[in-house]
Amino acid sequence: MNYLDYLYIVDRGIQGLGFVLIFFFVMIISAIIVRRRDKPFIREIPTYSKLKQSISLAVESGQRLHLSLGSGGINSMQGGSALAGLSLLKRLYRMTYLSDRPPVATSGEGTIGILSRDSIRSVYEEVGVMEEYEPTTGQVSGLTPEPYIAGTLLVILDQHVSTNILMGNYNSGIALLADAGERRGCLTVAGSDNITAQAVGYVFTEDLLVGEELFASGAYIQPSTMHVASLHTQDFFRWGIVAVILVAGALKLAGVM
Amino acid sequence: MSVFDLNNLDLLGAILSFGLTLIILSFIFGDNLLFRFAIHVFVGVTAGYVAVMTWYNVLLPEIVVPLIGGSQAERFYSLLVLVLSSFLFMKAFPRLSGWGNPVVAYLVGVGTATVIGGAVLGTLFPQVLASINLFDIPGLFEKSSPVWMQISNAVVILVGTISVLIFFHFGARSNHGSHPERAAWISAVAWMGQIFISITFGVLFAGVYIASMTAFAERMTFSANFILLLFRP
Amino acid sequence: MRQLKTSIVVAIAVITGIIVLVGYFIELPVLKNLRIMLLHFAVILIAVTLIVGVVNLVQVHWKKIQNRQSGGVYSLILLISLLVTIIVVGYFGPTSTPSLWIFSNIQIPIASSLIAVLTVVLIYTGIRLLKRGFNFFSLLFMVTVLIVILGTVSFQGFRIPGLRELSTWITQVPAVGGARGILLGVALGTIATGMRVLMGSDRPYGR
Amino acid sequence: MSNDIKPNSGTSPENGKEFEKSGEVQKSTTGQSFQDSSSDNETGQEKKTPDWLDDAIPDEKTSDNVAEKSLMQDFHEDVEESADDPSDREVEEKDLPEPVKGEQEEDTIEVQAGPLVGVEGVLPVELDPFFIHEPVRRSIKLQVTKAQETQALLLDQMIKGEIESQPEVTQSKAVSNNILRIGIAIFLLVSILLPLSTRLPVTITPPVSRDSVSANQLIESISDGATVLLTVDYEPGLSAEMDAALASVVDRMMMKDFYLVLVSTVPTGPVQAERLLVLLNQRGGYQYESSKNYTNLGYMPGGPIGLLNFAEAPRQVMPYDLDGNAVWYSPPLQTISSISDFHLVVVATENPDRARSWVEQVQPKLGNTPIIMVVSRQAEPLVRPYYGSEPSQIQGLVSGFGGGAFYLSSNAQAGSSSMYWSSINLALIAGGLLMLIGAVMYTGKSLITRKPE
Repeated sequence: MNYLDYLYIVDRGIQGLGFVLIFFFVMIISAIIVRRRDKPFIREIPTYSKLKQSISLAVESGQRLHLSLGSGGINSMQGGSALAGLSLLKRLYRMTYLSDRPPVATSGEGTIGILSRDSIRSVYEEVGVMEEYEPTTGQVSGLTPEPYIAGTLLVILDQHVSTNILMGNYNSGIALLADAGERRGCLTVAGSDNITAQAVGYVFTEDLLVGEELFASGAYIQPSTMHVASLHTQDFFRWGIVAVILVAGALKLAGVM
Repeated sequence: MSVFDLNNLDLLGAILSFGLTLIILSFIFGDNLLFRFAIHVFVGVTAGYVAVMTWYNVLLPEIVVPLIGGSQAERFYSLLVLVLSSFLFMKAFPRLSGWGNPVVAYLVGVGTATVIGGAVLGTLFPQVLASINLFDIPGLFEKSSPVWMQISNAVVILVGTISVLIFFHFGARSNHGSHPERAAWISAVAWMGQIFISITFGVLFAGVYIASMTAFAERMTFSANFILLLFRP
Repeated sequence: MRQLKTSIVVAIAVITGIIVLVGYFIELPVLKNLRIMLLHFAVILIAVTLIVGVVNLVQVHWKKIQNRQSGGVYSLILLISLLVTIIVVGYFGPTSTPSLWIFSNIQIPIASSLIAVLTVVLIYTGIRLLKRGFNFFSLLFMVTVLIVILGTVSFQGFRIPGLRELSTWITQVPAVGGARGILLGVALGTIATGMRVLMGSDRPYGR
Repeated sequence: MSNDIKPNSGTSPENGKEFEKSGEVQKSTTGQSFQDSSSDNETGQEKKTPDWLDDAIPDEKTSDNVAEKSLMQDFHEDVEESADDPSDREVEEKDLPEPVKGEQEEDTIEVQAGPLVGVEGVLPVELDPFFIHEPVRRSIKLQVTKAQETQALLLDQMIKGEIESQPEVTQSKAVSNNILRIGIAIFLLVSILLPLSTRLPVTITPPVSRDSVSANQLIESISDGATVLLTVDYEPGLSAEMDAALASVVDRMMMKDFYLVLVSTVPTGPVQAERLLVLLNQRGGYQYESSKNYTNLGYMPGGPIGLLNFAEAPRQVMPYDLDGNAVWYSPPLQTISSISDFHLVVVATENPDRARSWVEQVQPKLGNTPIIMVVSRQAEPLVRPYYGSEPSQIQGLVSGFGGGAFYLSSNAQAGSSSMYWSSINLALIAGGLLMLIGAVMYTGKSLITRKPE
């Protein structure tokens, strides 16, 4: 058993806690730095630009948007992708609450479903047009991934959707949603934390969020110091990991460790 | 075996199963009423299952049973859970929705901590170690395949891991108000990362294709056998 | 007042999160028991969210029926099948013969047939992938797909030498490298997202 | 009107000024724009730095540093639930430079009167009072911001939408696409039914994979009658593939008379597991009975939380089986107090996320207990990095239908894995062929039509 394994087994907990604490402090330092800067220095992700573009187009032409929040639960990071979708939902409604065809949001999990309804309702409250509020615009369309895909399929086919925004946790069934969108001739923008779904989405749309990109949604959809700071923190540890792998790997190859 | 050898329930099941298969497959030809019917049944039945499983596995043993026949402490705990659950239920009703937030916050807090811990100890540390140990020379000699091949494979895996990691790099610089862009050399490594991502996605897509083809073949052979069964004396 | 409410809700998320996280790494008996209790409560409450989901589903479809919206009939069908399932599975038990019958003859056929439809959809889009956007990466993607598929099948008299080995190599070497990179990236993203919640920056739990 | 529309154009970082203005002007308008960064409590993703951190960070607001304000705004807005609270609006307005206030009134009037009430972020025009204050860098080539590009494209698409006769085009397209789908389905159907009807043995037994052999050896190395945790974590959709793969493994375990403890994190998992055992009893002639040879603990909610909880305290988390019996006090399970007391853990799933949850939450608590993953082909590439690595997080990997078939051939058991082998192979090759044709066709086409740079 080599030194690294020894470390790995004996002090794993302490190492983990140390890592989390360092992550925390790096995040705060990044936040301070980001706040001093005049704008966020982050690369452009075309999918997010395309997303904004398609939303603007749909809003302008008065067509209906469908926002699918996936079947991830609020209690896991699978919900993280749904939360990215939720943050989008309220903005969509602020833009379209007076439209004849307000966006429709579907989710595959109880809490996310309720949060989506909360969000929609709050917009109507904000602008005092509660009579326009349709509770069915935020709906749970299935309670496990497969029925969710099936139920959402019908929403896409029924609601004369012009743009499909798939932002949540899916399985390979995401292909059926994208296909239903194509049958109805609508644009699909996809982002999922499930990597299989990403691979399937790859053949359907170029407007796809890959791997880690979905977790960056906060910084792109609604730029804020902490969101941008967390991206810089990820970068910091990304390079840390690369350095550790290269140096330790070289030492191993040289037989030092 | 002929259709007459089946008991009524099995026969009904086979007919139902065959019918539903055809109805769903009819979606290939296009959307239709029967397809919608089947999908709604599917969603309803699964929701029913979810409700019953939750009752049998959680609500009954964790809340109902302790409340009825549990010790003082057990009763207290299940009562506490019951109260928290009722707050959660309020989320379903817009007027009372706010009462559910503390419970949702609790779930989010616990869930977040769990996945952070898992990501650190379950993926980050072991996978970084795995990447380092690719070059464990003594280990390489223990394996059957030639060492040079193992080392070259290790290099490919390492290059893949690192280039894909760098592909996701978010930081960028913008010169004089132009679009923020990554340094040229990072973009070059990212390009290589994209090659590995395309390959990984390709393998994943092929996997999805093979898996779904298994389902297709199973449904087709089932239908064929059922039809043969009908015409068998 | 509202600010106070918000602060309390945030505090709940942050404190429970920190207790569970610290307990994850450090094996203090007191902390461990407290953490197990917190986790256990959470599990029960998550089960309750499933029921809330069912309630939500029923609400949506009940409204459709009430408002005589298009597709109201289907909503009725959904509610009936839900009710029947609850009665049958609830009465006889989840793993009883009637429950197995429903599962084997309704759920499995529909779910697998949907996957069967997916197969056709995958081939359909696979055919048109390079039509949609031809570039080096999509070509590489398609070549990989074909190699893996052809490397999987085994026919009498049909054997392209080295194809299976190539397919296995792609699956076990470059794909592993790529997947590991993605997994590490996703782990970083997960930790960052989680830290924002534990810092009270992201608040995915209502007002 | 142009200005209430404006915020949407501030989506790209280089538009520092628009970006900044977006935050400011929205406060005074009825609706919100896409880029709006106002409070968003219900939707969760609130752009708030924690209050304590906000205090800790030195405030460096400078009136001329425009885009900086935009980011800082996120801080301040979040501290006060700005958009919802009128008093906060006043505070915001006080901070605003004169020109913006002027703009705001205009905005408000425009918005309330204009036809696009509440509809924001469309067709912005670069009219920003902040441009007056700062010199604009000029270059020889035309400077077009991302926002302008976006909006130009938007306008272009809208005009196209007007002049083109879309419906006919899309309809004929849809028909031809449908025909293609149907063609594919028929082609697959024929290739699947061909070997079944002709009964020709078109396929050969696939070679044994090293993974399956090691999984097999692992099971062999465990003494008969061992207690095994078997997780059936797949949904009905892929049960054809997963049943085949798992049946071959469970079949082997039943031969060795293992006591199976069934659990699942999928609501339909317990039924799936029961169904599989019934199938194997019929096919393999076993007499596996509930509580005598196996116990079904049922469904475990909570995803990763549930798994972690179960890994740490299985007895407390799942005290009863599905029939309501307190199983942990019965002989086979008396000795199991923690998850590491099981002799083997077998996880069957089609979902890479679930597989990852098991590896992340449960595997670290397993100690020396080995874990075998039976996964669908669609999850294999994402599970493989955990397998065969050093330290190895998974000790056995049986992957999909093929894996099942390999597994069977490696332990000479005839099972459902080899049932549809011929049909599937032919269908796979048929589908692959179609994709190949498409690839070649469109590659050639694009190479021909591509203009030399």
